[in-house]
Amino acid sequence: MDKMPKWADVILTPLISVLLAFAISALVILAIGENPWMALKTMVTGALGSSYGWGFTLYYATNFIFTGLAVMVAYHASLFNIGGEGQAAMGGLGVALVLLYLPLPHWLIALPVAMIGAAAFGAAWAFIPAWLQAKRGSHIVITTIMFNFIAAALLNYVLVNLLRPVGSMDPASARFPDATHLPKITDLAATFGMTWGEHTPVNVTFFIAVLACFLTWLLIWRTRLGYEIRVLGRSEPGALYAGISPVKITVLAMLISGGFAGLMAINNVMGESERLVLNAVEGAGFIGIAVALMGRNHPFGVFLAALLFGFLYQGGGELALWTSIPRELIIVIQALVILFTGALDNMVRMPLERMFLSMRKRGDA
Amino acid sequence: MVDSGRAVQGIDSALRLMTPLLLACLAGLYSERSGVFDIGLEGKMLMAAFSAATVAYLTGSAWIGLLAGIAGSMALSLIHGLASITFRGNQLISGVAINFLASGLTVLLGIKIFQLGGRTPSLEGAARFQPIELPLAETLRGVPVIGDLYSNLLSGHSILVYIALLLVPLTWWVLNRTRFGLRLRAVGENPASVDTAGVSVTRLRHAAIAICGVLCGIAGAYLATSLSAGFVKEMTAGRGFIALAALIFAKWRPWSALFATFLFGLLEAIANQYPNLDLGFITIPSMFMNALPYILTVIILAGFVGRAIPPRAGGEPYVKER
Amino acid sequence: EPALIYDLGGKFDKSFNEAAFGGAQRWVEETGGTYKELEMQSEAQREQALRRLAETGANPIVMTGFAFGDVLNKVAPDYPDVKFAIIDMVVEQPNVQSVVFTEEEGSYLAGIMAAMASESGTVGFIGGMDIPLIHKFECGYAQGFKSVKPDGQVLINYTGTTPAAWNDPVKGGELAKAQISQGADVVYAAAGGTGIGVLQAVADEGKLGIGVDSNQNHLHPGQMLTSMVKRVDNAVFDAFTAGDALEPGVKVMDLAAEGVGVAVDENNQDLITPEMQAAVDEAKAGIADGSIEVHDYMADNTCPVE
Amino acid sequence: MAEPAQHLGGRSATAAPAAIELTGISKAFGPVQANKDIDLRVERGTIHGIIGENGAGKSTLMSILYGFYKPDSGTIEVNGQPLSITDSMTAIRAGIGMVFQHFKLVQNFTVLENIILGAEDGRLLRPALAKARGVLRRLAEEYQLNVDPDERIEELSVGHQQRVEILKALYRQADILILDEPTGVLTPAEADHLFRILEGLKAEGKTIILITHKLREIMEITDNVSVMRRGEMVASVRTAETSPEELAELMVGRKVLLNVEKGPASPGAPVLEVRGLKMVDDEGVERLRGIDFDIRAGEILGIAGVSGNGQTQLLELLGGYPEKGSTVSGTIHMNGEPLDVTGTRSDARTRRKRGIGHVPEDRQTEGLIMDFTAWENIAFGYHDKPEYQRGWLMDNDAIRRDAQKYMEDFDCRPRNCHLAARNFSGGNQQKLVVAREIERNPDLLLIGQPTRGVDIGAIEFIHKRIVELRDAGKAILLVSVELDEILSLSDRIAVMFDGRIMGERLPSETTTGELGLLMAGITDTDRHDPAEGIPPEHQYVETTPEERV
Ligand SMILES: Nc1ncnc2c1ncn2[C@@H]1O[C@H](COP(=O)(O)OP(=O)(O)OP(=O)(O)O)[C@@H](O)[C@H]1O
Ligand SMILES: Nc1ncnc2c1ncn2[C@@H]1O[C@H](COP(=O)(O)OP(=O)(O)OP(=O)(O)O)[C@@H](O)[C@H]1O
Ligand SMILES: [Mg+2]
Ligand SMILES: [Mg+2]
Repeated sequence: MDKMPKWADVILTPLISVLLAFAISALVILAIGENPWMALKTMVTGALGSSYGWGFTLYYATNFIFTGLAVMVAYHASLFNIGGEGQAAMGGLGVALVLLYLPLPHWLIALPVAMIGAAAFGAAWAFIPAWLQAKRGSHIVITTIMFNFIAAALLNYVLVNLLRPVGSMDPASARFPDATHLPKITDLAATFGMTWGEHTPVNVTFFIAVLACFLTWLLIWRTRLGYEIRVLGRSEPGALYAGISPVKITVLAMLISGGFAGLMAINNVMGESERLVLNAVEGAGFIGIAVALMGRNHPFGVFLAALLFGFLYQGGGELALWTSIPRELIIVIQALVILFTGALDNMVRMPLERMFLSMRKRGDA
Repeated sequence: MVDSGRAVQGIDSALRLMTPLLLACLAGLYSERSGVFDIGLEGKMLMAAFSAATVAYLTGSAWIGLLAGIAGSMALSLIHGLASITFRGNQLISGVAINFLASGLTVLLGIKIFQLGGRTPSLEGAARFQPIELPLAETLRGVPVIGDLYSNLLSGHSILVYIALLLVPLTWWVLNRTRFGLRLRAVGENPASVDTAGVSVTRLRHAAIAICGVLCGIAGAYLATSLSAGFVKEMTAGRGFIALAALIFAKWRPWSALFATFLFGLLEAIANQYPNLDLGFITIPSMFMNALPYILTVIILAGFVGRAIPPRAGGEPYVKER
Repeated sequence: EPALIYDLGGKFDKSFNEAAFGGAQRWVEETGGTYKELEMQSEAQREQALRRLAETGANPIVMTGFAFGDVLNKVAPDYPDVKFAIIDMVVEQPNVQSVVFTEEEGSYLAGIMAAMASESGTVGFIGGMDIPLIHKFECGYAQGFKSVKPDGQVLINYTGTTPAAWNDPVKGGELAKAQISQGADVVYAAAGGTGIGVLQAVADEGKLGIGVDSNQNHLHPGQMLTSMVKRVDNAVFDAFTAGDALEPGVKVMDLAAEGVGVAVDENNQDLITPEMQAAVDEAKAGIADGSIEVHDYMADNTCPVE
Repeated sequence: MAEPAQHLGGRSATAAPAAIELTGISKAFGPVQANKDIDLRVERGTIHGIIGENGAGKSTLMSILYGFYKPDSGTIEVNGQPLSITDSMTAIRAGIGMVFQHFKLVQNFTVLENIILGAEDGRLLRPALAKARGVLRRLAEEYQLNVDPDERIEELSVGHQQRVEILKALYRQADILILDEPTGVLTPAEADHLFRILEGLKAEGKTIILITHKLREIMEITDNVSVMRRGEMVASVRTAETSPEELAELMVGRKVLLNVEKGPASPGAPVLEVRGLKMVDDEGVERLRGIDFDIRAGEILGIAGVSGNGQTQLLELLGGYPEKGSTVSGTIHMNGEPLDVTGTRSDARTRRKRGIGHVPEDRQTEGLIMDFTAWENIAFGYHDKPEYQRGWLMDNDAIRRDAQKYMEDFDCRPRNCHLAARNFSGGNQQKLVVAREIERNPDLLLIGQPTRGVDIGAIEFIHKRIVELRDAGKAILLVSVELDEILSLSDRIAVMFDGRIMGERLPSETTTGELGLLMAGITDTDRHDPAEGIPPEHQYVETTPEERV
């Protein structure tokens, strides 16, 4: 019954869209007087051309997977969680408190405990907007935006006044104990005698992120809770008819969402900086929105979109570091990719559909 | 503790701070009442701020700058319209993309033009909108109360502030008293009703989005050529999102938008005046005073504002044939 | 070939990154040499940037900002042959020069000038984010002010709690206006791009502003009392000039070393009365001989005059 | 309207030009061919019926005529003149008005605003509003089309909303009026009223095209009738020269039983006992004012009533989801055990566990999740059943197996459980819901408007299954605005008016006239009389509304 084969919709459309985005980006690069081919080469080799580049690409992707999943889960319940930024920041606080104040002898023990801390703090930060939405009808978009600002203020206060070691200029917590440092993938590779991605921040959290994608898929499409979340997202009267409590599901969905956003802290706070710094989230919460929407609210899509953004982030970083192209170019490229694959996708899809339809007609005839 | 002079100054400051919010909020109102969600207000304002400042600097005229600001914002509106109306794409994604685009392009172009790291040089004289004195402001200044209110508070703002304030009744009138307004509201509630009445849904929505572009353009120009004297990267600093919050807060109505944005402006002005609120037993640190407007917004929202029901067709592209 | 790494604020932050850039440019002009420069994009890149520069043979590598401290501690030992210089932070490694500025001293002088220029007895201070470094400025300023006008008042505001706090001239302007409405007639801005808005508003209102980091007196001639210059440019210039002979250890850029100071030029000399100049000179001498002790906020996270 | 030109091309010189002449209209939605090479001729001044199964393409054809969809091919002539209708404005200018199956009204606009939308003539609203008010008054007198011009649409009953749609068309001086399933949402009285209006319009020389699933209406009012099947026009005949049976066969392609075959009931023990049930909604309006009734095993209790008299609230309350913010009191017993009427254990999930199945009145927003696949919808409301769980996960295979089986049993077409619910026709959507609830074998089935908008083939089927369920000894509460349906399915009939049960009748001993009076709130003085005819086992304590207050 479909207008075109599924593979075309899933692969061809986004592919052409990305190509279009890059074509326009090339024009922008030309316009600012730089060489697009050289820029592309720098980006690709910088992000994907070596295990070193991959190490960074995957590190960023890990962040985006978590925030993307966060947005995605809420979106299935028809809740637009713009608060990933604040929730991830609070997740970082959770990680820092756990690692600084609990005696955790080994990373294998520290990891699950820190994960609980991260998820709990992220979820707690999502809880109030969720509860207000469910009980009082306060629009979750506003409250989550507000909670981003409030989280920033809280973190600013805690880091400057409570967690900062005396005499340190840096508004950051002390370093976490050595025992709690997560193994980098470099270290794992080394145990197998391989050299892979020396000095890159990607760490075991990446595997947790991949696992999270799979678990989220199970959650949304294979569990009762996921079913109920999706029902509520499609129709509130339907949920009531089926005996699903909108309050309960709204709160649960946001707790899971906030938990995922919080879990990002495992990667950037515990895995990379190994201490809590101000603005550790660096906008990953907002990129999560783009990742989830572009990933069509499917964990596999989120994974791919996160990789794409990881690539853009690292490739763009390389571009900014080693060429005279300003780092803002990469934001423009990101914007174009989001625009073409996410919002202008019909521009590509419609002619494709027509093409496949006429091909089928000819086949029938 | 709160003397009247300080109160006047607070409200005066609130007026200035609310103006970009109000303009952006009304911009969003037109767009969203027509059924097109717009989280790209921030980006459009930023783009407008940049183009207004750039052109004002190059021409030395704030008015030409304003036009350029409107043009810059309109260009992004056009993209939003193309994506979410013509090609029926996802309006939220398009908005996110526009925010990114503006954030990157402004700095990129700024560097290309001025080599100042994305800043524009400072604007002076006619390149900025200067405060204007309302008639009789000087004469009335001595008169108690009225003088305070009229001469100190109402008078002495840039022309754009008055434009923004006048846009509130104008918007109300357009929405409720004109053919365009009727159709605009209808297309946001049930586009099929407009379509079957023989009116083009697409054209109406494009028109609404264009108005949104104009208003965001004024908002951005106000930021860069009136409130401050030039463009600094990311200078909108989240005001587009606050305007969005105000829009929801105002339940998509113009007079309530005035109230909501004034409230936000006032809260910020108060936080500015009392950076460290000393309650006697405890001093609230600056971080929390800075976050006060946001905290109070949540409290007000939870306590006094009921469910906000968006325009029914909002966020959904109008598709006749699936 | 030396290298310079800017912190996240970027090269043109109207603050110390820009000052660092200025120093490097001066070095280029004077020596005709070339240098590498990098702008950070994310926290995770700090280590990447340091290592890549070190591996490509850059020497010395200068970085601006305390945020590099942690990473440098980790990276420096891996490249014993490379010299590093870090600004605003002490990193104790054999191949690292730590350049610290006594911002409190420079700000102290600015405070004296503000107090003497102020007719109302109330002056203002506007910082970007509420972080320790900015408190150093604030505290020195307040001490200088109180040393002249013990009963006067210093109004203090911080712009915000997100990185936007450094790039919000609109808010800066409003804060300045709020302080002015409370009587402030001299306002000191230590807030990066936000400061531009502060100084603009102060000039618009016909009051006096004090710039920071680089000499900002030219922004509003006649309306800028002075600028508290922090000679990051000198630090960078010196480091570049020293090349791989860069001396490790802590380098204190204080008043005596002309690391900090108040700028007087043709844009503001009309505002500087002889008494003011005398008071500043006296304070300078006092600080130099230890008879005046300017408290460093960082020593105990408190400020004696607040 | 310009007078049509009289040149008639090749047509017989005696015939006046047709109001509408469609030739070779085709329309495809992607791969779906909704209209295939359709010809249709509608004579001026007649009422022309169009019938066909769900999804036959009726609405599509009319939407093309109205300029809502663009045809892929074919030509349109209006009053003998070829016309290229590219948008609705062209159609309106040509004198065509259309009342859509799903109304195209702006819910939070007033009647007046809806009327003038698109016909404001002028940039400002004030003159248009004043003019419309006048025209409305005149139309109201002329056709008894009374509606309060300042009422908001969302406050109006569907019947009144439809009047607004008709007024919209008349306000635009429509000469040719298309009505797509207008009676689907009307009570018999309202439908009669509508037909009187249509007769009046016809008498004035206007042309009317009427789409309906009800053959009775076709026979009653139309002059000609066209039958569509699977996108094609299969027949066009004079109504006087055909019969319902013939039409039904043309439509479905097989013989259809137009009346329910049902043996006598053999009621058992009471399954549901409702006493003093009251409900006040969040605006303080009393929706149920003390309802008492019983339903026994093996009987169908039909509730008749004009919609908006509390039937919806009753069903939703029994189903476990009274309106948000409402307060409920009274008692309900299910198989002798009390059911919570408030609190967390009064929800729909608990009700289902207690053996209550529910086919809601509104299948599209409550009964189905339109974006879900058919198999996901088969588990809807039953997704927490143990047999659908496998450890922590749901056993989707088990659900799909059930779905496949139910769809076989209920002859849902297409027989593809992976298709989204929205891709099924209305009739088949309804079959999905009914299948899901009936196959669960509930002790009590609540069923609201089971056949609204469903074609006669599907109606026959659904009715048969309801009767089968009764014969299996289950209790059924049937709510419908279709008196025919109530009369032919129920074993007992209760009539609701204004939140009360006005009285009870046996179908064999009452008439539509009598029920109609009760539905209008007019009680007979001797209200206990009919009960004498009820066999003793059917009798229950009946109280008057006054006693219950
Ligand atoms: N907007 C649309 N987009 C895609 N397909 C559609 C659309 N509308 C109708 N269809 C398809 O066209 C076919 C004809 O639909 P149509 O609405 O004309 O049927 P109908 O005869 O009016 O049915 P009903 O009796 O249920 O009202 C349907 O089978 C459906 O699949
Ligand atoms: N937008 C659409 N996309 C796909 N199919 C559609 C669409 N709109 C309608 N249809 C299909 O067209 C047919 C008729 O649709 P229509 O809107 O007339 O509803 P219906 O079947 O009459 O239901 P109801 O009786 O509840 O109104 C159905 O098969 C329906 O599924
Ligand atoms: Mg139809
Ligand atoms: Mg139908």
